[in-house]
Amino acid sequence: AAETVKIGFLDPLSGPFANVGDAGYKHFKYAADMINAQGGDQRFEIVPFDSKLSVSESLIHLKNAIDQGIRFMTHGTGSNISGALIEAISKHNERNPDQQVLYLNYSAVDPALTNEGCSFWHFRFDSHSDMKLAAITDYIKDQKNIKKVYLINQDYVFGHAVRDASIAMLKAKRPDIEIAGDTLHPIGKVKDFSPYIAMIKASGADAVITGNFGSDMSLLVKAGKSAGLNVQYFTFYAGGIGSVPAIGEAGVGHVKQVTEWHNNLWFEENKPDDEKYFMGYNRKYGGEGKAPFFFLRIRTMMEMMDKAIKKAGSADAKNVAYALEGMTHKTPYGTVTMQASDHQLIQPLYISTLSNAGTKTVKYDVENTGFGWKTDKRIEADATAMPTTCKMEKPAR
Amino acid sequence: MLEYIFFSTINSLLYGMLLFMLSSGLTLIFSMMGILNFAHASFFMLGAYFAYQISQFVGFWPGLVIAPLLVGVLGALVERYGLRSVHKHGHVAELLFTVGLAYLIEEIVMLIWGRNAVPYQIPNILDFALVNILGTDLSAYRVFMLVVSIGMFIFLFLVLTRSRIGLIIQAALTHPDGVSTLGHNVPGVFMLVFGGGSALAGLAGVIGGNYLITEPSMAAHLGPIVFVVIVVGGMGSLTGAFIASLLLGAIQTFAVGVQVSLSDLLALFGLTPEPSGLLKDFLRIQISHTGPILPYLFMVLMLIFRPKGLMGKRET
Amino acid sequence: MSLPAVKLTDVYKSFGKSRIINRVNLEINTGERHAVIGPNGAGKSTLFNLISGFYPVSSGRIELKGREITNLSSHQINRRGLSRSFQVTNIFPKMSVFENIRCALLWTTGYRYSFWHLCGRLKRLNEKAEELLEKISMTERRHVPAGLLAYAEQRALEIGVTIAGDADVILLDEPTAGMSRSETERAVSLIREVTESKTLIMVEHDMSVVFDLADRISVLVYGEIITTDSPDNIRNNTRVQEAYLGKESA
Amino acid sequence: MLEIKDLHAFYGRSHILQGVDIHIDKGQIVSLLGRNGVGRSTTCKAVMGLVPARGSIRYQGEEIVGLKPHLVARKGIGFVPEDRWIFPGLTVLQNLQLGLKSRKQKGRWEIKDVFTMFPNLKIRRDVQGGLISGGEKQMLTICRTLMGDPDFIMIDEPTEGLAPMLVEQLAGLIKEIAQRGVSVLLVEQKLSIALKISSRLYIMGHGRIVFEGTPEDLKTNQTVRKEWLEV
Amino acid sequence: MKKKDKKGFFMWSKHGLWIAAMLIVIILPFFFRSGFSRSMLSQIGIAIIFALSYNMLLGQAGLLSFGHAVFYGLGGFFTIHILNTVSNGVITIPLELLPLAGGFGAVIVGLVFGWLSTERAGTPFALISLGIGELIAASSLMFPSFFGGEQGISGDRMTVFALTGIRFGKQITIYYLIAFWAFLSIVLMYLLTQTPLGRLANAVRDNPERASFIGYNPHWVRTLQYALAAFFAGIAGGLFAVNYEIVTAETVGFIPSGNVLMMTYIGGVGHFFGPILGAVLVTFMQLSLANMTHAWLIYFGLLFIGMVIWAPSGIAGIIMLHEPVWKAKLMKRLIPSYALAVFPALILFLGTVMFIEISYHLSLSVDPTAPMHLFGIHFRAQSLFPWGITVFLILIGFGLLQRAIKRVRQSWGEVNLIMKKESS
Ligand SMILES: Nc1ncnc2c1ncn2[C@@H]1O[C@H](COP(=O)(O)OP(=O)(O)OP(=O)(O)O)[C@@H](O)[C@H]1O
Ligand SMILES: Nc1ncnc2c1ncn2[C@@H]1O[C@H](COP(=O)(O)OP(=O)(O)OP(=O)(O)O)[C@@H](O)[C@H]1O
Ligand SMILES: [Mg+2]
Ligand SMILES: [Mg+2]
Repeated sequence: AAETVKIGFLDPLSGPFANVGDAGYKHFKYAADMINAQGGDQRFEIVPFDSKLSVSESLIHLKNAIDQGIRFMTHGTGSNISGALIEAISKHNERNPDQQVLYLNYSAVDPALTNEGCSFWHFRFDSHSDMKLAAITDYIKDQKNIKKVYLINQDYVFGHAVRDASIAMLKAKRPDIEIAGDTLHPIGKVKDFSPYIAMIKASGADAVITGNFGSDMSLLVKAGKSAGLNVQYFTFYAGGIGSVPAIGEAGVGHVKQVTEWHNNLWFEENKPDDEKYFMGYNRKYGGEGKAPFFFLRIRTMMEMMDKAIKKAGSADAKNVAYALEGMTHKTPYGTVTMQASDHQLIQPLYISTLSNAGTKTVKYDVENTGFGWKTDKRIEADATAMPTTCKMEKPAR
Repeated sequence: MLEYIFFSTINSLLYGMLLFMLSSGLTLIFSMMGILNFAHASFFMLGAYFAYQISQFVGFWPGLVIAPLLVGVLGALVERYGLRSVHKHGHVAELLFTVGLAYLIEEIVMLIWGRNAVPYQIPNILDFALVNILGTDLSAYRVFMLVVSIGMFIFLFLVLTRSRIGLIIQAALTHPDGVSTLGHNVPGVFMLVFGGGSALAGLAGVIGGNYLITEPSMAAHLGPIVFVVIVVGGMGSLTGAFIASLLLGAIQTFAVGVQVSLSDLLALFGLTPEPSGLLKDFLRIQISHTGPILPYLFMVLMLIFRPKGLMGKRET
Repeated sequence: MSLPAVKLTDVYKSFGKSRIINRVNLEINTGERHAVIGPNGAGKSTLFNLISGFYPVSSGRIELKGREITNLSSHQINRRGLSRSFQVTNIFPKMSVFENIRCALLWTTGYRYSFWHLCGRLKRLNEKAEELLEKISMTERRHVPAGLLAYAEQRALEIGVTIAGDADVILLDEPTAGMSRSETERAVSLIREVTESKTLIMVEHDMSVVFDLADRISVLVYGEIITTDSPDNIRNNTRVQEAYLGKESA
Repeated sequence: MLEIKDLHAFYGRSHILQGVDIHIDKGQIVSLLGRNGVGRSTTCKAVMGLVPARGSIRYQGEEIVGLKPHLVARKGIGFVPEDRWIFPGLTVLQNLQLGLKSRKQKGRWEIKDVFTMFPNLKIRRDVQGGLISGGEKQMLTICRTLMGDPDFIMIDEPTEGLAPMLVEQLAGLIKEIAQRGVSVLLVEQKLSIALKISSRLYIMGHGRIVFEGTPEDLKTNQTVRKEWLEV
Repeated sequence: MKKKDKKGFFMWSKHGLWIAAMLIVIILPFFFRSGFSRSMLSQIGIAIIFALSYNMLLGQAGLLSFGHAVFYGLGGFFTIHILNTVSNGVITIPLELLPLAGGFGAVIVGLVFGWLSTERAGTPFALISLGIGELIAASSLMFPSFFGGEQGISGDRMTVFALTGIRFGKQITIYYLIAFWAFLSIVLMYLLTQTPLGRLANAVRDNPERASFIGYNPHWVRTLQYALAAFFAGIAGGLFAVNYEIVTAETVGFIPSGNVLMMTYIGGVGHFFGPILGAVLVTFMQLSLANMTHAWLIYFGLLFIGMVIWAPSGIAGIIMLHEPVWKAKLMKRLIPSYALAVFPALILFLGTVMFIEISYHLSLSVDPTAPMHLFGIHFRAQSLFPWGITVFLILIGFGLLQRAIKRVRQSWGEVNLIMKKESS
């Protein structure tokens, strides 16, 4: 008989950030559908929980999930919640050895989670922000026309991390580059970025590195366009769900992102299988492309979980964790590895630029906007790996 | 440097007028009816979404007229069938009603237009650089926004000074029966004003929606700042709101350029403490980091030390 | 001679450009019942507002029982033993009659801002409140929220709240306005009773009440005291008749 | 001019007016007397449409029961409430201006007439209504209603809080109002004034009219006065 | 004599209520055994303290605050910092008493903010609280050493020694700790309403001007009341810290501030127990309604607006409306009309739920093309048929409800009449 493995999906499913959680949930469902459709006696079921982006509610829902016999939790939105989940799950597993739970992180990129804050019970399937930044600076290293870089970030931990790492990495990789400016601004409070644009303009920078997301990201680019600012934006989240429609034409040719996937990769690397996969998603869950496929890593994660449970021989959290450690997996775009030392997935990354879509080289657009991503550079998986400070306590097998 | 100051001045002016535009409808409603309308930003959002939808069919310009009218009618209906029955329970109840309304509008917007941002973009004819001064573009659309917000100011100014609507409502807040026995249709006037305020919010939405981002959370984003404007300006004073907008625009714009932190200041006096913990965070913060939250500080200080606001005639 | 209960020296008050109180000098003896009369808008209520600390004076000096109280805030003046009522009824509308009285007693009974005493357990306080209720004959209505009382009852409660703190100087501003004849008579006897051995200053337009109650009368016209005298002399004073009483009452 | 027939009014469950009949002719001053709480103010409010009422109120031949207050006012009925309803945030002048039904309205009274009648108001024209003295408020509320140029005016307890001299002046004003062709319904406590200026009197008791007649009738009728006016 | 008897009975019935409440609190976890429901109960306990403390401002002192969570959150942070200090062995405080750290920390901040913001009540106060709330929320991310940045500050309660010797690992133990503090706080807050300060808070709310003429400085009364409210909010925050072992910046933010306002208002500000009802209902709705439907915010918004329009005195207000009827033993006259109203109300409710769920399914669900199921029935949302039923239900429900409400009014009229006759 088929054995059902339940995965608890915890993310905002109502309220202003529901779009993010909603997209994640659909990806998981689709990935589960695809695995289940292959037959076999192992089936996945995704059980959604609404985190409402609140730590306390998330922790209550964690209990709720455990009550329902769920032993695998996945979550992506809100570093505050991921930190709390790691803590809570570690304590829970220690206090309740018979109900151990695994936390599968598909999107929270705070480097600490796989460094000083690492845990045996946590696996990250997204590259963390330092890795992404390393990719960006690797790219910048070869761009000789970039002479001055401006850093603009949100004034909180993630923004600080991006800023500090940018300074350090640029210094190491391109000592000749001048940091023309470095600004932090309160998160989500700026309505008009024109003053910041004026600063950037005055500094004479030709590139901007920003960890901004959401409206802080889109508004920045729009304000730049309206003042005729001509720079390259190196971003983490310009391709995030809903961002391209918000940025619109203002970003074309200026905005770059670092991701593990975008919807023209299959074309550039000639992987029609992948096209079939994500177009299937777009037809079923993507609302005719309005909320298209985005997270390749969710596919990767589900496939690796499938393998790991089979390998472990049971859906027991600890055994699955050991099975995941060090596992390699072939994705359409190369082999990825789950590092045993810190439970960080090592995967290839891409720098891409927002371009007009529908051309020969840029086949698909995103979210029906007419704009799509075009790869500038592929960074091989190995090159993205970073040293870790993780000292993991592992339970006895 | 000169260039920077020049542009910051222009930016602060433009930003100030944007703030004024966002808060003008609220100024009308708050100063006349005394209602802290938490749904104001929601009406603003509706204006943006309506304009987006209309522009899909007939283009931007008809939307500029139709969308605010629709929002105005909606506002009037809200007053007629909601607020009016709440009015007798006092300002707190009114305010809570608008809080609930804001919740509901956000959800309804998501139901209709989905959870993601809609691609509501600046119309093509206005999407060009009007002038290029010293290497920086001044986009035509920003100038257009400036013109409209000045128009709104003049319109409101005329309404407030040339009509007795303001007097009637102010009087009706204390003795509604007294006003009606003098022959004034109090409920009608309330409906008109609330509808008018909503329409102004809608207009701001049409114009601001594409300059900012039209998404379901835009209301929550803009909510508090509009209160700051009217409070700092002073209750019942349009000119106050106008000046406050410009002032807040200037504060925020110029703060961005001041990259001075407390520890820099101390260093000026030869002090270089190296504290840890909270104090370190405190010393680290530069004025430029705080720009967007300075208005709130300003508002709190204003309320504590000069509750009338800049130009207010009476206390809030 | 004992100190005057209230003494005003060269008191001026202006609102903007208009001078409302124009050099008022007034001494009110301890234990007397003093009425202030004058045409509408003469500044009687303003004078009360100055004495009770509701408005600051523009210049001049006010003393209460020999101690200066000029420009103290109203609660400070109240704590020194001066209490007032208002021309427009001014009570705690949502609280019961009993609570109104009890609250008014709290400061002088010494409980101040206490949050470690339970009102229900404070015997002395409750007894005092009961007594006072009895005095203003509202024991029956003790549980009624004050805002729902009939007009005359509210005025009585207003007086009750005013005298509750046991202040020895009491200011009443038109205590009988809006009352019918019979209610007025009842109110007068109440006032007479509760201000026994206290200093009373009152403003009133009802001449029968004034002549009935007052030991001395001051006439305030356009912010100036034109005369202070005994009721009989006031009645016959031609200037007063001209300025205030009119021919009929003369 | 005004004809009230079998008027009933309720506050919640309590039946305040239990069939009131009053009629007033053009240019007449009619007084409505009675003890505290018998329903005189309620009668005025019922006419104004401020309390829901049943029965018939015909004004110049037209049925006005159930009309909204502002429509009643626009028909030419003025009301001076006993609570005065001065708008505290507006200046004296603005209070007066609100009395005008439209900005351009011209009637029997103008603001400058008011200021000559009551010089106090002129001095205080820019002071907020909430700050002026009690007596000034009383003058203001009457004048504000006059600004609307009513053809029929109901004045509720106008002498409350007025100095004796002003009471006389007020009596004169009411007479003048009537002389300008405005009918007056005067609700008063002070019998002396009512007797002096009104052409007819009604006395109310327990929500009904218990006496109707001329001042002379009332002066001679001791029993009515005993039973319905004194305690 | 008679009077005394009555009072004695009253006292007993009052204490009886407290005792009954205590018993319920003790046995509740035996009925709710799952970790989820026990966590929910714990959260409800915290919410009750928080909501009651909020009502010390809104209900008792007439101060509408938009930033009460500042004290909730700060209380949490104080507690978790102390917890960590205790864990590190710098000081020793038993775990059971840690929430007090939150309370005392909050009281100090409360005195400062209270003094600054309560010079005037009404709108100025509301706006100052909004501003302070915004400021603290915005700066919480800028001061990572105290607020811990986005990650917040976490701790481990198991490392702190417990006075009672209990090991506070399992949720049930924490539940009882919270229940204890909640009970204590409820009693204390109730008693506070009976103190001179509590009474004066009411007086100042009703008429601050008059209060200053009976010797009180309204500003000071408000400040003290504000600080005391902050104290209890701080305790609630402290319990939060102990319960979740983590405190993040979101706890000082707008969402908990808004939530507590809603709880208190929905429960009813006019009665002491109102906020308790509100806290229970709203917390329950937020935690379990969200599991049933992702459209829960719509229901929540509708409920809230409905309450503001039709029941501004909250659930407690509705209940207390019936108190005199109950005492007069006249409930039986109301019940038939209520029973009659239940059916149309249900129909209307059903129709509304269908309307919302179908719209939601079509527009925001994971897979709009999939058949949807509601009340155990499966159907296709795209077809016209369910829409027809929905509209039909809403119209019928609405129409019938109108008539039923008329009936209810009528019976209320009769009841009032009888009560009036009896009293006079
Ligand atoms: N705050 C103020 N600002 C401006 N003018 C004021 C203020 N308060 C009072 N006045 C004016 O001062 C004058 C005196 O007012 P006050 O209330 O003292 O009169 P009063 O003698 O009590 O008269 P009444 O018998 O009519 O009550 C009035 O003309 C009033 O308009
Ligand atoms: N809003 C109200 N709700 C309930 N009862 C009311 C209300 N207003 C007045 N009443 C009652 O109606 C009755 C008549 O009131 P009304 O004001 O008409 O009396 P009045 O004859 O004008 O007396 P007064 O001398 O007090 O002005 C009184 O018994 C009063 O208690
Ligand atoms: Mg006076
Ligand atoms: Mg009356």
